[in-house]
Amino acid sequence: MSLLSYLINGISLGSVYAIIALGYTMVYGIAKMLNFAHGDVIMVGGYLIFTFVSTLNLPIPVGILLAVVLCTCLGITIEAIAYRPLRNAASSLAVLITAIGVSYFLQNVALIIFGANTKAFTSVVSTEPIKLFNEQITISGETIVTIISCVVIMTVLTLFVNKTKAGQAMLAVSEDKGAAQLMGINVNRTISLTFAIGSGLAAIAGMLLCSAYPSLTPYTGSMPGIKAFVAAVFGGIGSIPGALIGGIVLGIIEILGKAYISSQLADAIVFLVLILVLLIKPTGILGKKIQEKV
Amino acid sequence: MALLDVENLSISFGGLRAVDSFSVSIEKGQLYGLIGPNGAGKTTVFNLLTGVYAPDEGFIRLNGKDITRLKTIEINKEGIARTFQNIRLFKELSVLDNVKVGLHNRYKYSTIEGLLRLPHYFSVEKQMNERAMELLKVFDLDQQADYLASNLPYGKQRKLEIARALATDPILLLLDEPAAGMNPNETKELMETIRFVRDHFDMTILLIEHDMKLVSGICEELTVLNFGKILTQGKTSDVLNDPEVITAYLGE
Amino acid sequence: MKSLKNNKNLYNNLITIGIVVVGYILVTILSAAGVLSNLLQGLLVPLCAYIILAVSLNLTVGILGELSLGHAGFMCVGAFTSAFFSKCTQNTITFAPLRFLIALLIGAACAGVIGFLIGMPVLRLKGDYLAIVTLAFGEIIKNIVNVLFIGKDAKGFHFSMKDSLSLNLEEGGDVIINGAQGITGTPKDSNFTVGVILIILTLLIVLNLIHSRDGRAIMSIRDNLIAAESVGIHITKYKLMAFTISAALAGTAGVLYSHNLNSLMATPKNFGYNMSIMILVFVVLGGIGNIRGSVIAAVVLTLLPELLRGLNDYRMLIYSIVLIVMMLYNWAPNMIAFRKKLANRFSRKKEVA
Amino acid sequence: MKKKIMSLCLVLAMAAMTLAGCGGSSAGSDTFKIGGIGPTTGGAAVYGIAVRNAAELAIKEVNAAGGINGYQIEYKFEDDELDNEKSVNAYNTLKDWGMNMLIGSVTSGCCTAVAAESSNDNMFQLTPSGSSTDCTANNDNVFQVCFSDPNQGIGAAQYIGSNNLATKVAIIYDSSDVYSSGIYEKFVAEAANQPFEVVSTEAFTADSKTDFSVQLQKASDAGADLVFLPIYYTEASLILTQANTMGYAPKFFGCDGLDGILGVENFDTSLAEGVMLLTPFAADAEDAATQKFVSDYKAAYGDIPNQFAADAYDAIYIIKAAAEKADAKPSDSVADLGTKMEDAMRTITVDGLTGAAMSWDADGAVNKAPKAMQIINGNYSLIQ
Repeated sequence: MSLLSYLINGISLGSVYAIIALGYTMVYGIAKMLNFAHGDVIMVGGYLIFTFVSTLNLPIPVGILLAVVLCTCLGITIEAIAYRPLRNAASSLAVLITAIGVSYFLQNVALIIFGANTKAFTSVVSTEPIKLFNEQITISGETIVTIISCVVIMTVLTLFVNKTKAGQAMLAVSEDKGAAQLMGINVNRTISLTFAIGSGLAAIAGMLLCSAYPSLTPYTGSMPGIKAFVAAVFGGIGSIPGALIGGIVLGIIEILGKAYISSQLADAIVFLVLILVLLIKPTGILGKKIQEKV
Repeated sequence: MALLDVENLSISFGGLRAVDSFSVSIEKGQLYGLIGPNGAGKTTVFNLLTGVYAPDEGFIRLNGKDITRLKTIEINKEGIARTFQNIRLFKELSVLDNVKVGLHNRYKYSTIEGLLRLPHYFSVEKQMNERAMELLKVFDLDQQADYLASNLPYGKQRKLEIARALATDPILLLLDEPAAGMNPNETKELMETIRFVRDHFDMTILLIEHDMKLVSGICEELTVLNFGKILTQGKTSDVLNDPEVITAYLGE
Repeated sequence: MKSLKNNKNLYNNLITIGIVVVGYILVTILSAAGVLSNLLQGLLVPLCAYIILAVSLNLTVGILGELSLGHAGFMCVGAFTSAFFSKCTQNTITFAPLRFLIALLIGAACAGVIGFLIGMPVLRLKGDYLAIVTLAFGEIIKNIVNVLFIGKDAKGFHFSMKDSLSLNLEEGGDVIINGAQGITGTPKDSNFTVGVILIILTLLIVLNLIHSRDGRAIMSIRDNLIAAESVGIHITKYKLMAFTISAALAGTAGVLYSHNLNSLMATPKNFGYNMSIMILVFVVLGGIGNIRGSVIAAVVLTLLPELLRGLNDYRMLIYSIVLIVMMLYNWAPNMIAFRKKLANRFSRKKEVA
Repeated sequence: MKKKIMSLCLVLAMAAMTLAGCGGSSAGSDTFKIGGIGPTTGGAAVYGIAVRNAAELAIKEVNAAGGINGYQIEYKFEDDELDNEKSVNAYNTLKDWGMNMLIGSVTSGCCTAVAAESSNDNMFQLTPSGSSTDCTANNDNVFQVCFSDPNQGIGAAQYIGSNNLATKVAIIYDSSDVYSSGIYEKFVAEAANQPFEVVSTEAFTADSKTDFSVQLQKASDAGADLVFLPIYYTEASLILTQANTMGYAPKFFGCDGLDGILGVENFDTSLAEGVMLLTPFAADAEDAATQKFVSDYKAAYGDIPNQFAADAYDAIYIIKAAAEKADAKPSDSVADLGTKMEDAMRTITVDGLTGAAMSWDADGAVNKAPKAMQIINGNYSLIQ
């Protein structure tokens, strides 16, 4: 019975990682950059919803909508100011470092505006928890909503990428920027759009993260951000279903590791499994194999 | 005994038989050409010969020694060096250093000697420099020894690749489209150089080329590949007049 | 022609080392004159450690061309093994320089060995995947150090991965590594002079390596792996060599760092991925593969947050903005073109004048 | 080349700026310069900011009332980002500023690192909240306002035992945190002498502190009727929320780190109902001094002060008492001032927000009575 409940806990933690990983993988897949600031956009999303819903008492859907819109704008702005000028830089590391700078920037802005005190996020989820086996096992409403959101977002993203013109443009850009440009695709606009979607997703992820784990500080996003990045790599970075699988698997490993091996070494266990997976399958669970043509 | 003896070499990629029963025999000192339309599997043959891919079937013998399925590095040590269709230079290294990397396994001193700059380091480095400059001179690159490889004009980059391959002291040199992207003058010059290399270094050369002027100008024998299979093999003049070859090249 | 090029290398290396030496002399004079602020005096040894870290990471990132996000892990190994040694032998080896020298060798060797062991399986991964695996290893090292308990009593050493109680120490026993509380009371054996000597040593090792047969092999792998293999370069061997040396040097920095701090703990801040990324920032800002740039960037970026202390709450905010601006200034293609244009106009004017 | 020269100039300019910092040390001999160190950015910022603000508040009061021995106090607080090395940097910066006495560092590890430096200078150092014994051990110049970790661990175990609060106890602690693991160890050691059994000990780390379901599940499976939480309130608030979700309702017992849990903005305080904590300070205490402090603090900084703030507030008044006893003057050299203050500290008795009749032993640890608080009706109330 406890194994089952650990598994359920693992899935609920994993679903939060998954929803963050979706944003990561989306941006990585198309813009080919590790957006270290993604976790912090999530934190901003959390604060925005907190402000709209808990402080300004706006209706929840309005608050979420506003947060998504603002995060989208934030994402586009960050991309235009900090990342775009470095797109053709001599090393792809340059933009990685700038992303780190943006991450520090967002954390410190939040620190100045909202202060360091923890804020308790009120869950925006009102779904009743499901109780199984004589109430021995509870699946919280947040978990249910997070998993459903994950699947919905994954499906919509996959459809969007495969079926719409803008999505096809994204795929083209992800394959070969230069060729896409020659085909008449506006690369800048496509990457902007990618960041817009990624950041909008971040707002939703922030909402779900903070609903499931309701403590909000300026550093809320950074550790889940890193974990989600790990999850994205785990699943095969760039692959949308991979992000979902990677997130869930990571959550389950973390919980089971804590439960059956050692709660002190939980992080080491997660990372060790990641390393093993990558050594066996160097591009993650669903990652495409890259073979350089000689 | 032939210098290079290849028998029934085959490899498939995902069901597609990229090279099918490829056999060839090249004598020492020969200038041998491998031609065929795009996608015929020529470069794949090179990759099989140099251990980039392991063949599904077949044998490769160099000087009578079985080198099938050896690793690239080992094959290079056995004496096969190559150039690449899409130039692969060490772009951030100087022209001289590109050749010195080629000399890596021929001139040695230990890491410690290098780190501590012991006398042996200086004497070996000096020998390496001299040898590298010698090679560069052959290709008329000695004046640009200090340039970054990526700053060389295209034609010279191709030459540098040959120089680097020669630096490994091979007995068989594989050239993958050495004249690609060159103008007629450069090509002519290149032909001279290839001949010179063969004579001066006592080299056996197998080359892939599309430029028929070059092929007919320097190759003594040819193999024509089409769809992974050998279409025909033999003396250059015979092969080039073979109607089948002409069809393969020009289409129906 | 030939000798000219060698001279140029030599000249360049001498400048890099010269900058360090001049810096050392300047600081020593100022310190003797008593005009050096306490802050700067306190910063000197950590600064040396960061310079070594930046230079050593540049060996992996710039020379080998592989992204590593776990460099702080190697520093952590060096710091803890050497501090452990020094704490244990504090009363047996009383001659501090000798103790430090042995600690240094132990720290560097342990970090090197760990680097080698990690490098063996992971160096065949590429790009971002390698980065994430090195990050993972760094975090594993930090996590393990945090639950490591080693004590010593009359019976010898005791070891536990749970807590200090499970060490079952006898009366009078001493907990040397106390989990998250780390090692307290490491003798302060490092100083600025030692730090500068280690910097110069690091520079010599890295620069000599670059301009040697092995260095060329390493750089050829960076520039074109397939071509390097085709001319007989043993890829794994040279990747491992660069990675191991880089790890050992990071271990050296760790030794320097730990022997300057009384209380050594493995926090996310000093040995987590944050630090690894910080070192990477030094390398990228200073120029990938540019050893001198690493030295300068390490100095600038270590001093910057300290100098911004006057800004109080806005300190880290300003720091992040400066970081972004510096990155754009140094790396954006448009910016570079603009600077070139400006420089051209400037120099032309000078010519006219 | 030009770029390199430019960056070189930049380095030199920066070095020069750092140098320039050292001018004013001898000038202000008519004021006491008190420095503070703690994390005001980064994950532990909440504690550093609380200390910074409360000490500032106390200093303003002291200055308004005529200062110490007739001398006004100047105050400067430096950020250490919760990093031992940065904490030492902060200490050196404050020395350049001309600091006479130090309040800090706020956290144990940083405090220990700084203490090693300050003991060389014999700088008087009073840490409001650095609770590890390493802070004070072998450092004559360092004193604590808060209880030391062993004190808290032992105290908590004894309190639970002597009041028969539970028979089966589970512990959830932060194995990557000095404070938490320090209390945990002493608690477990003392638990052997107490009439309860520790049935489950689970840890978490700084990198995995969002999900506590496993730790709670294990405590629940082991049948623990009390969960001991020697951790900070941010994580504790998550633990309480998650325990509630899974329908697990044991008693929760914590130490001073739990204080502040009711101050979490928007926190559903009903979740914390019945939580007990061993802390010397409660913002809701009825006494006039606490109420004045809380309302002043709130007016000035907008938050309800936590125990860190109270410790820091007390620290200033302790310094005042010791300095008056020692007849300290700003013109004393740092080392002389240190000696004077240290002697005085071992003789004085101070009443403060965090304890009545606080006195200090030879090691520098404080003697004061712990207070047990319970959260009842959304407020801290003193029990016993």
